[in-house]
Order: sequence, then C-alpha cells, then structure tokens
Amino acid sequence: MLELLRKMIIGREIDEQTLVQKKKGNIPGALHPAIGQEAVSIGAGAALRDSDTITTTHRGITDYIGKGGDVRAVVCEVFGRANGCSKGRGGHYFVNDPKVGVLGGTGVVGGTMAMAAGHALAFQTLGDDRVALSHFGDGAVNTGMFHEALNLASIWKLPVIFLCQNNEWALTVHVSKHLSCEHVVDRAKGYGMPGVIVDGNDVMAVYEAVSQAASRARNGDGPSLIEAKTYRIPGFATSDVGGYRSEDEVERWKAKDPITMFESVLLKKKIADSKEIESVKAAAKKEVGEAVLFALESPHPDPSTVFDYLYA
Amino acid sequence: MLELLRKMIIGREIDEQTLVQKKKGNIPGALHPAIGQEAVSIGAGAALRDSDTITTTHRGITDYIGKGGDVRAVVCEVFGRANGCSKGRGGHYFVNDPKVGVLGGTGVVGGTMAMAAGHALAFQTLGDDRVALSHFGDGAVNTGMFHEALNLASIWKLPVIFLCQNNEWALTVHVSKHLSCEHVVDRAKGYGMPGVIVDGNDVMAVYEAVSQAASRARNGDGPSLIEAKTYRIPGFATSDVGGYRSEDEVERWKAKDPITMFESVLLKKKIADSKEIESVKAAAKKEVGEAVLFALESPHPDPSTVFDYLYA
Amino acid sequence: MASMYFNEALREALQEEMREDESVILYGQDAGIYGGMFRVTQGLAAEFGSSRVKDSPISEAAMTGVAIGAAMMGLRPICEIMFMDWISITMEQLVNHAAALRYGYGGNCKVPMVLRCPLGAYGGGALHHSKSLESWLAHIPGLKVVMPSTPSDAKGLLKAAIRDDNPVIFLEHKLLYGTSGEAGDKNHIVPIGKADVKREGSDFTIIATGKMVLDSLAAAEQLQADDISCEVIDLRTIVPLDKECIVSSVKKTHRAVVVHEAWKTCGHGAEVVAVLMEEAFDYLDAPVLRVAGLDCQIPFSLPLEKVVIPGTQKIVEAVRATVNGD
Amino acid sequence: MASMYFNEALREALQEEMREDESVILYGQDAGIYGGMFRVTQGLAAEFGSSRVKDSPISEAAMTGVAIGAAMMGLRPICEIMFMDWISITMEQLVNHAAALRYGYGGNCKVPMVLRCPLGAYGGGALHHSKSLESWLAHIPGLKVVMPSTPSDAKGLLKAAIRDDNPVIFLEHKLLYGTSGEAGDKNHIVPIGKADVKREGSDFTIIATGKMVLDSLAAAEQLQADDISCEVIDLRTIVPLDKECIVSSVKKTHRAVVVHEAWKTCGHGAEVVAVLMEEAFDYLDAPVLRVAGLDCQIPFSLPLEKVVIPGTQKIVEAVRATVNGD
Ligand SMILES: Cc1ncc(C[n+]2csc(CCOP(=O)(O)OP(=O)(O)O)c2C)c(N)n1
Ligand SMILES: Cc1ncc(C[n+]2csc(CCOP(=O)(O)OP(=O)(O)O)c2C)c(N)n1
Ligand SMILES: [Mg+2]
Ligand SMILES: [Mg+2]
Repeated sequence: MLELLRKMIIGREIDEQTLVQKKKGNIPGALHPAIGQEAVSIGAGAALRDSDTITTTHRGITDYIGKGGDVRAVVCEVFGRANGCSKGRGGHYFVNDPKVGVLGGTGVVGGTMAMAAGHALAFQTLGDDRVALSHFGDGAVNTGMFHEALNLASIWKLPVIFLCQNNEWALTVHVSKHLSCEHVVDRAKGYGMPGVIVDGNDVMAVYEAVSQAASRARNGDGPSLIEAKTYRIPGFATSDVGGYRSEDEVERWKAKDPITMFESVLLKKKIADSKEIESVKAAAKKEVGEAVLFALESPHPDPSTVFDYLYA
Repeated sequence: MLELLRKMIIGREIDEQTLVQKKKGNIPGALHPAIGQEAVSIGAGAALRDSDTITTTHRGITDYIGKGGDVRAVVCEVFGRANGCSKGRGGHYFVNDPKVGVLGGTGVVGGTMAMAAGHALAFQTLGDDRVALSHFGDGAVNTGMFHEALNLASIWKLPVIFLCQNNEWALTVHVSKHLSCEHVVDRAKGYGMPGVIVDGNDVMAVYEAVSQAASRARNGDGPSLIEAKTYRIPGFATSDVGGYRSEDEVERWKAKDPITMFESVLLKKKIADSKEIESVKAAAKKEVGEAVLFALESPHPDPSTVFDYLYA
Repeated sequence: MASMYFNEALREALQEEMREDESVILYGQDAGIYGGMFRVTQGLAAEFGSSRVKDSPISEAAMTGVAIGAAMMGLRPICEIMFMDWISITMEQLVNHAAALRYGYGGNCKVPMVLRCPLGAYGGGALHHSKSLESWLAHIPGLKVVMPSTPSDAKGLLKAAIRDDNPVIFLEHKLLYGTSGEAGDKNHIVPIGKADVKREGSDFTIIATGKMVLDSLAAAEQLQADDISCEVIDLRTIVPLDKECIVSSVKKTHRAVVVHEAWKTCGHGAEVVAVLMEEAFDYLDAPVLRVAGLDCQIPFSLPLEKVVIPGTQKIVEAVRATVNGD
Repeated sequence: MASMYFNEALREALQEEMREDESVILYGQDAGIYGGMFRVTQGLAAEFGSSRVKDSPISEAAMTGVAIGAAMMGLRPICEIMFMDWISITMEQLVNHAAALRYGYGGNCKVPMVLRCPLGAYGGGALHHSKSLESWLAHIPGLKVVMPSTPSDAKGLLKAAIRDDNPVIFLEHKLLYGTSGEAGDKNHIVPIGKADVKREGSDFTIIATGKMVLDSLAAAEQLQADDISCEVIDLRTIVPLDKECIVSSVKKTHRAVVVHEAWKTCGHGAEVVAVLMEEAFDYLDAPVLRVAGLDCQIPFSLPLEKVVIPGTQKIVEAVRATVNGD
C-alpha cells in the first residue's frame, strides 16, 4: 500500500517539478498536469498485471507511472531529450513503455480508445488472459470514437476496461454543459456492459473497481465502463488563462486531495506511521528531482536522426 | 387516412416499378428499396408540417414521399434525368425537395444526422417553431456520428427528432450482431432524451409517436429518440446476392405487411371500403407508372452542364 | 488606422459581421465563455449571448454537420476546429456533405458556412498539434480554402468568407496570431481567389502561403543582398487558385520556388508546380523547386521540429540553388 | 497457371497468408458471412472461423483504431473499408495514429496493418460511392499506399502488404474486380515501392495507376497507329514512389503525361509532375500534362460521370496535344 502512495507522489512530483521547469523556459510546448487525479491513475495501474496494457491521453504521465513506467524515461521525454521514452519525438503526449504495457498516449481526445480495444482483440485472438485498459476523460465521452469503440468492444466481447477520469471539466467546459446525461455510466446500458461509479480520489476504491472489471474481462465476460469521479486542480494546461471556474470549487476539491486522503487512511489503519510516509515522500521528491536534473543534462536528439522510427 | 394509405402505396410502387426498370437495365447503379418500411416513412411525414424538415438515408425515397415530395421529380432522379430532383446529379441517394422540407438524402450511413440537428439549430436561432427529423437505420446507430449528433442536440436542446428505422439488418449483419444493446432506445438515457419504441409497421402508431416528439420539440423541450421496429423485405440493394437470412424470417414479416395491415384497419374501422382502397391503389400505380414513362422519355443532363450546382 | 494583432483582426471581422447580420453565429470547443484557445472569440459570447456564440462538445464531426444543416436553413455558421490535426475527424462531413450536397441536391440548397482552423507548428506541439493539411481540403471540389498571412488579409478574407455562399475553410497559422499590423475598417473585404504580390521583384518568384509568406519576405530581403530581386506572391486563397497571378509573375522572372509548411509529398505546392508546368513551361529557365515540410511526422523536440518545418534559410537556399542551376 | 479474376487473386492472397501465419486476421462490414460487398472475402469466414474473420459494425474510425491496437500487440490485421468515400471517417486514426504512433512512441512499437479499400467510379455510384482519395493518404508520412492494376500485382502486392511491418493502404478499383489474368503461385510477392513498365515505348511516357493503367494501355495501342510509341508505367505503389523508374523513362522519351482518376487539383499526379520538374527538367521537351478526374463532385448520371472520369480517349488526346505542342 505504501507503494501506491509512493507512485501517487511520484506522479504528483513529476507534474509539480515539470511545471516549475516549464516556467523557467526549459520545456517546449504545453504541459497537462494531472494533479488531483493521481488516485485514478495509480489505483488502476495497481489492479493490472505488467503484461496487461493501458492506453492513455494528453494527461497520461501519472497513468504511465501507475502502470510501472520508468520515471527517468518519461521525464526526459517531457524535456524532449534523445533518451526520453519517445526519443524526444513525442513529448508528454506520447508516454509509452512497452515493457510494462503502456502503449500509450495521444494528443487526440478519444484517439486511443479503439486502440485499447485492438490490444484486447489481440489478447483474445492469441488466447491469453491479458486485459487492456483505456484511460480517457469526461470530454472524450462525447467523441464518436468513444461510442464506436465501446459498441465494438461489447459485441466482440473484448477484454477491455474503459476507465473515465471524470474530472468535471473538458478544458473550460463543465461536464454538465457538454455531457447529455448526468453520469458517464448512464451510457453503459447502451453498450450492454456494466457501468460503475467510483470515488476517483480514493485509490483503493479505484483499485477495487478495476480489479473486478479485470477479472470479468479475463473470464471472457467482456468489457466494462468505470467512471471515476475526480477533479483537475491546476489549469487544463500551462496555457490556461482561467476565468471559467470558481476558486471556491477548486478549494473544495483541494480539501479532498487524493494523496492526503490516502495518507490519513494509512495512518488510521496503522499501515504506516507519519515517519514512514515522510520518508516515502522525500524519496519520491528526490527521485523525480534527480530525473529532472538528468533530463536537463541529457542530449537533444540529433537532427540527422529525424526520420528514425518513422517506418519500421 | 386514405392519404396515408395512398402515400404508402406510392412509395411501394416506386420501389417495385423501379426494380423492374433496373432489371431491364434502364437505371444505373444500385437501388435500395424500402419495401416493408413504408409505415415509418409515411407515418413520420404525416406528423410533420410542410415547413418542418427531414433528412434521410440511402433508402429514403419513401421518406421523401411521406414528407410530400414530388413523385415525378424523384422518379426522374432515379433514372438520372435532367429534370430529376437533383438534376441527375444524385440518383436515389440524394432525394430532396426543399419546398416540403426534404433536405435530404445521403449515401453515407449516419451522414446526415448532425445535419438534421443543424436544421434544428437554425430553427431555434431564428426563433420559429419548426422541427427537424432525422431518419436513419439500425446500422447507423453504431456510427460515431449518431453519438455526437444526439449528445450535441441534447445539450443544445435542439428541436430535432431522431427516428431509427430498425429493420433488423445493416446490409447482411443482423442487429443482434452489430448493436451492443437490445433496443436502440436503450441508448436514449445516455443522451438525456426520451426513447420510445413503436411498431414500425403500424402507420398510425408511428404517426402518434412522431407527433408527440414534434410537440415536445416545438415546446422547447428538446430532442427525442424513436425506434420504429420494422423489416426490410427485399435485398439490401439490387446487388444483394443473399445467403445471410432465412426465407422463413422474410415470410414472417411479409405477413405483417404495413400496407395490408393498414388496409385492414381502414376496413375494420369502416374508414374506407375495399372499392375505395382498390381505386387508391390503382391511381397510385398509375401515377407512378406515368412517372416512370415520363422519366424514360426525359433528357439526360447535358454534359456541358456538368459543373452546374457545384458552387453557389 | 490602428495596428492590431492578427487574432484581434479576426475577432473584429467576426464581431462586425455578427453585428451586421443576425444569421451569423459561431461555436467551437472553448470558443464561448473562455474566448477560444487562441483568444480569437474573446468577448463575443458576452456581446452576442449564448444563442449566437456557443461552446461545443468534443464532437468535430457533428460540429461540422450541424454547420452544414444550419447553413442550409438560412444561418451563416462559423465553426472552429481547435487544431487542424483534428480536422481529420470531420473530413467525411467536409468531402461528402459540406462540399457535396449542393451538387448532390441539384442546386436546391446552399451551404454558406465557414470552418476556422488554426494550423502549423508553433514550437513543441508535436505530432498532434502541428499539422498543416490544406492539401487535403484543396483536393475537394466544392470547397474554398483560404489562408491569410497578415492581419489585414485575415480580417478582409474572413469577412469575405462569412459572406460567401459556399463552404469556406479558413486556415490560421498559430504563429501569426501574435503578429500585428493594420487591419482595415468595417468595409474592408479581401476577395477570395485573388493572390497578392507582397513584394515586387524581377529575377525570381517565390510563391507562398500563410506564415511562409513572412519567411519568404525575410528570404527575399536576404537575397536582395546577393542582387537577386525576388517577387513574393502570397496566394491567400489556395482554392480557387489565382493562376493568372503566378503565371504572369513567372513569365516575367522565369524562375520560381513554391513554399509551404505542409508535408511535401502531395502538398499543394505540387499543384502549383503542375500548374506552372502546364501554363508556363516555355518561360521556365530552371525547374520550379518546392520548399516544404519534410515527409515526416512532426516531432516534439525543437531541434528536430526545426529540421522538419521549413523557414527562411531553406527558402534562401532553394532560390540560390535554382539560380545557380545546381 | 490458371487465369483468375482480380477479386479471386486478392482472396487467394488473403487465404494463403492466413494459412501461413496465424497472426493474420481480417474484418470489415459484411466481410464475414456474406463474403464482402465485392466478394473478395468469400469463403474465408467458413475456413478460418469467426475468431479470425469478422463482420464489423458501421464504425470506420473504431475499425481502424482496433487494427492499430491489434497490430501493436502482434497481430497482422486486415481491415476492409467498403468504399473509399468513407475512409474520410477514419482519416484521423490514419494520420494521427496508424502512421504516427511508431514515431510518437520513439520506435517502441510497430503497426503492421493493412487497410483494404475499393475505390473509383463504376457507373452510377454517384457522389458517395465513386471517389479516389489516394492523394490524401500519400500526403501522410508513415503510410505506404498501394494500388494494383492486374490480378498478378494484386495478389503479389497484397501478400507483400500483409508481410510489411508498416501500415499499408491497399486500394482496389471496383472496375478491376471483374478483370482476369494469371496471378502467380504461393511464393509470388511483388515488392512495395517498385513501379512496373507495363508496355515499353520510345517516344512518350504514360504514368498511371490502377484502372487507368488499362486505359493507358488501350491509349498506347491507339497511338501506335499514329506512330507514337508509348511506354506505359504502372506506378503500383504511390508511396513510396519509384522515382527512378519514371525519371529514367522520361529521360529516354522526353515527354510524359500522368494519368489518374482522382480529382486533378492536389491529386497525386501533381506530385509526379513536381518530381519530374525536380529531377528531369532538362530532359523534358514538352510540359508534362495531367489526365485526371475533373474537379467536380462525381455525378450519378452516366453521361455526366463520363465527363468527370477520365478514360482512354482523354489520354490519347493529351498525348497528341503534348506531341503536337499545342
Ligand atoms: C479530437 C480533439 N478535439 C479537441 C482537442 C483539444 N483538447 C485537448 S484536451 C481537451 C479536453 C479534454 O477533456 P477531457 O477528455 O475531459 O480530458 P481532461 O483534459 O479533462 O483530462 C480538448 C478539447 C483534442 N486534443 N482532440
Ligand atoms: C459510413 C458508411 N459505411 C458503410 C456504408 C455501406 N452501407 C450502406 S447501407 C449499409 C447498412 C446500413 O444499415 P442501416 O443503417 O440499418 O440501414 P438500412 O440499409 O437497413 O436501411 C452499409 C454498411 C455506408 N454507406 N456508409
Ligand atoms: Mg475532463
Ligand atoms: Mg437496417
């Protein structure tokens, strides 16, 4: 359980420290921090095996960490370095680590949802009991891709889990203004699959829900839809100029910080004492800090290699 | 009510007679007859005003007739003649008659569903009380477009009716093999709109359901989803080589022919006697027959006009 | 006349047309309350209200389809697709419906819609936020495709696009939003289909679009030092293409390069080359080369992005290579 | 070796590869039990079962996405899009994912999928069942684009496409399905990226693809009567383009036309012209013209369709015009 906490903090630290580096001008492009959503990413990853796969989104760094992705590789990638997990080609949009089944991120909302079903089709066809999980946001629920992927996965009974990180906002549009039903899972019946709502700030609750969906999938009973209710604390990206939501709202959710909440649980259940927790925190902070320094010193890709990896 | 019968027979006759002409080699391309589905097309059209609009599909001739479309214009179009409703450009895929709000057909499954919502957006913005209706098949329910259009129409509360002609087959794939829920309307909740199942071979039932949805839309209460359960009697198109469904199944549905059924109702309720019905039939047959002869004698478009209507 | 930013010029065009004509409405993801990812629609929701300025769900295909339907029924909708990379989602609605239905319905409708779309690399956008796909759109009969390079053209062309009775794709390079210049008054309209000679010259013709016009002007400046006098033509509209303008320039200069940021293979530069082949072959003293994006997915790393995306230096080199005949 | 139809040759390629390699699977709308709209997959569901041959719902975007994911995880999926007009629905998955992810993931995956797609006008298909959109695909770095003209090339190229480790778009002209010829045995592979000289000639080069190769051969035959000896090059693959083959032919003949059915503006013919401009300018005695589909939505009426879609007669005229220099 301390491992869950550790990973949540790693995810948080990567976001925090890269935001600092971004401000310093050391990172090109925008960043999409997932601060506040760590319980979903880490709980989901923990419920899966290394050989299972996940796909994710533009906000996928912590999802990648949850699945066991390498810290240095992703931090170097955020900085666009040659030793990043995408060799500097992708940036934070394209997190991937095939060794632990992260294949992977995208910049297109909804873009990897059918891909996850494709992973699952391969598992089904090859006759093994692996499962695929697709992370996506509430905004993605209105893409045609969401619909096509869930319908297809259902009729082909694919071992795939659709996990919506409903963080209440699609950039600057509130879920109540873009979604035509109250809960994302109100759509589950239309795909003939179970739909479960879970507290997305409770890492154990997410772990449980994903575990159940995974066994269902492994048993050949097909896909599931899980809606994790959570919240994005920072701006939608580093380009966010704000003005679309209240400070109050943000503060209310800050009070439900998934890391703090999980710490209390650990303390209350006497799984760890505060000293242990502090040392996990310090170690995580240090690991990420070192990764950032390592990244800053890492080489940029050589321009002469620009076409590498385009074709196999 | 006799008018409903008349239009159903007109639709049927256009299909029957153009199928004969197609066999004779007088019509290019494929045809997509809607025989067996007339009650949906005609019932829906009758429930709307001339100023309301419909969009339709590749199988839209009878939908067009139901909305009051001109017989000669569409028959000439099926033959690709210069005086057709699309000036020979579109064939049966592009039925349209703006005078009575048919705008219109498409060859792309799902392709006009958002367009119908767009009609509705115009009505809403212009502040009038017109409504738009989108005809589509069960196969279209799995397109991303279905999903995006229904969600968007719902959150914007557009005065649009989504009417699924569930004829059990998407070409050669049975609805149970392509749709991940039992009924199309099982998806309605996910779009926050009412979902109503109606006997699609009962013209009055369709009329009722569409009338209700139309008043709802006119009252500013937003879109509805209606599922009309019906059946396509002939092949999916003139290119169908068969082999995917049983003769039995087809025979069972032939016994529920919407035209015969409606005739019995008219007789039973003494709204018409069999003589009147026969004369409606004869007149309809004659009208279509004359339209076919007229089309056969009509000129083809002049090649020098090929670019006409490309740009406004 | 006051100087303004490119995105302000666009906003002014929208605002003026919306004030003028009640049938003009607009929507897009985050285009309403927030004012658009690139701030183009800022303040418009406040002025015109949510019935005319809307936030849309992430549904690019339906967004386009809705514009088509609304346009048929008398509105002049303007729909914003946030990045051109995702216009790919709605190519079906564009090729089969927006561009096609007037023809398919035998002239019984028109589709006066504008689809606005930021495009181009802007530093670390990576594979999904950097593309220039104008060639796909130029390939579709029934569309018009517009791509301004200055605030003045941006305003004048957007006003023309809104008033046009056909579907117009309006392409805005992200790096141009922060450029500034005069943008003309309420009556400033730039006709669709007319190229503009942004710099006159006698020895060489550089044909460019969008942000590449600025890079071409910078290149022309450098080449002047070598005594190569470059004419820089800003196509402004890709469809319809102002063939007369480019052909007559090349008849004068006998040498040309075509510049665009989009991928080279099957990019619209190939079309311009083919047109010159067809209509100016006898006047050409050297082959017309293309300076274009490398045929590579667009990488995140800035040093790599710089290799893929063309700029002033590559234009200068191509002109020199043409002149030197190597 | 027995002669067979083009669609049978495709089926044989699928069948042989599926027998050989268990990781090859296929699906498409009506591709399973029914055997495909154009009968290409007939009998395959019966032989290989529903775990390897599936009917798909009408979900072109997800169909493509599933192929991408399955390919990443070790399968070699073949996905059929029933008409190329609807490939427009899945351009997003093709440009941003199929073609991009290997690059975006720094080489950490490969995407060995084939997307088969019938294209072209075939008499009364009208606006939504007639298009040829290969230029869009050729514009995307990371894809290969294949377009055979004979049963033999169809079989050999499809086998090569299935074995290729990259996403391959495989384009089949509907009017070719019913043509016949020898198709080679189990070991017959045609390498992707090699054009084929379908007829040798000394005076003129005709460069064509797909069904237009047959029309070009017919044109060459007619032109022989005028004593114009035409070489007919079948590109076979549009990406990668066999530049060497076309350039060396043009260096010999000094005159060329490029022929395709796709719309002219920004069609791939423009790319071929631009390549000849770049690499064979000094050898050209006349401008390289394009014989291509008119820039018009494709009409239903047969007399109109005939105007829009090119054929033998237009090729003959273009060659004559080039030779006569008018
Ligand atoms: C197809 C597509 N349309 C629009 C965008 C621009 N965009 C990036 S993130 C985003 C909001 C996504 O919302 P959600 O799915 O809830 O994910 P979150 O950002 O909240 O994690 C949008 C609209 C995109 N990336 N892809
Ligand atoms: C986007 C798209 N994909 C595939 C097709 C080919 N196609 C034509 S009709 C059809 C089946 C449609 O089924 P349904 O929506 O139930 O309508 P029906 O034919 O039963 O009236 C298909 C797959 C198409 N026209 N458009
Ligand atoms: Mg969200
Ligand atoms: Mg059906």
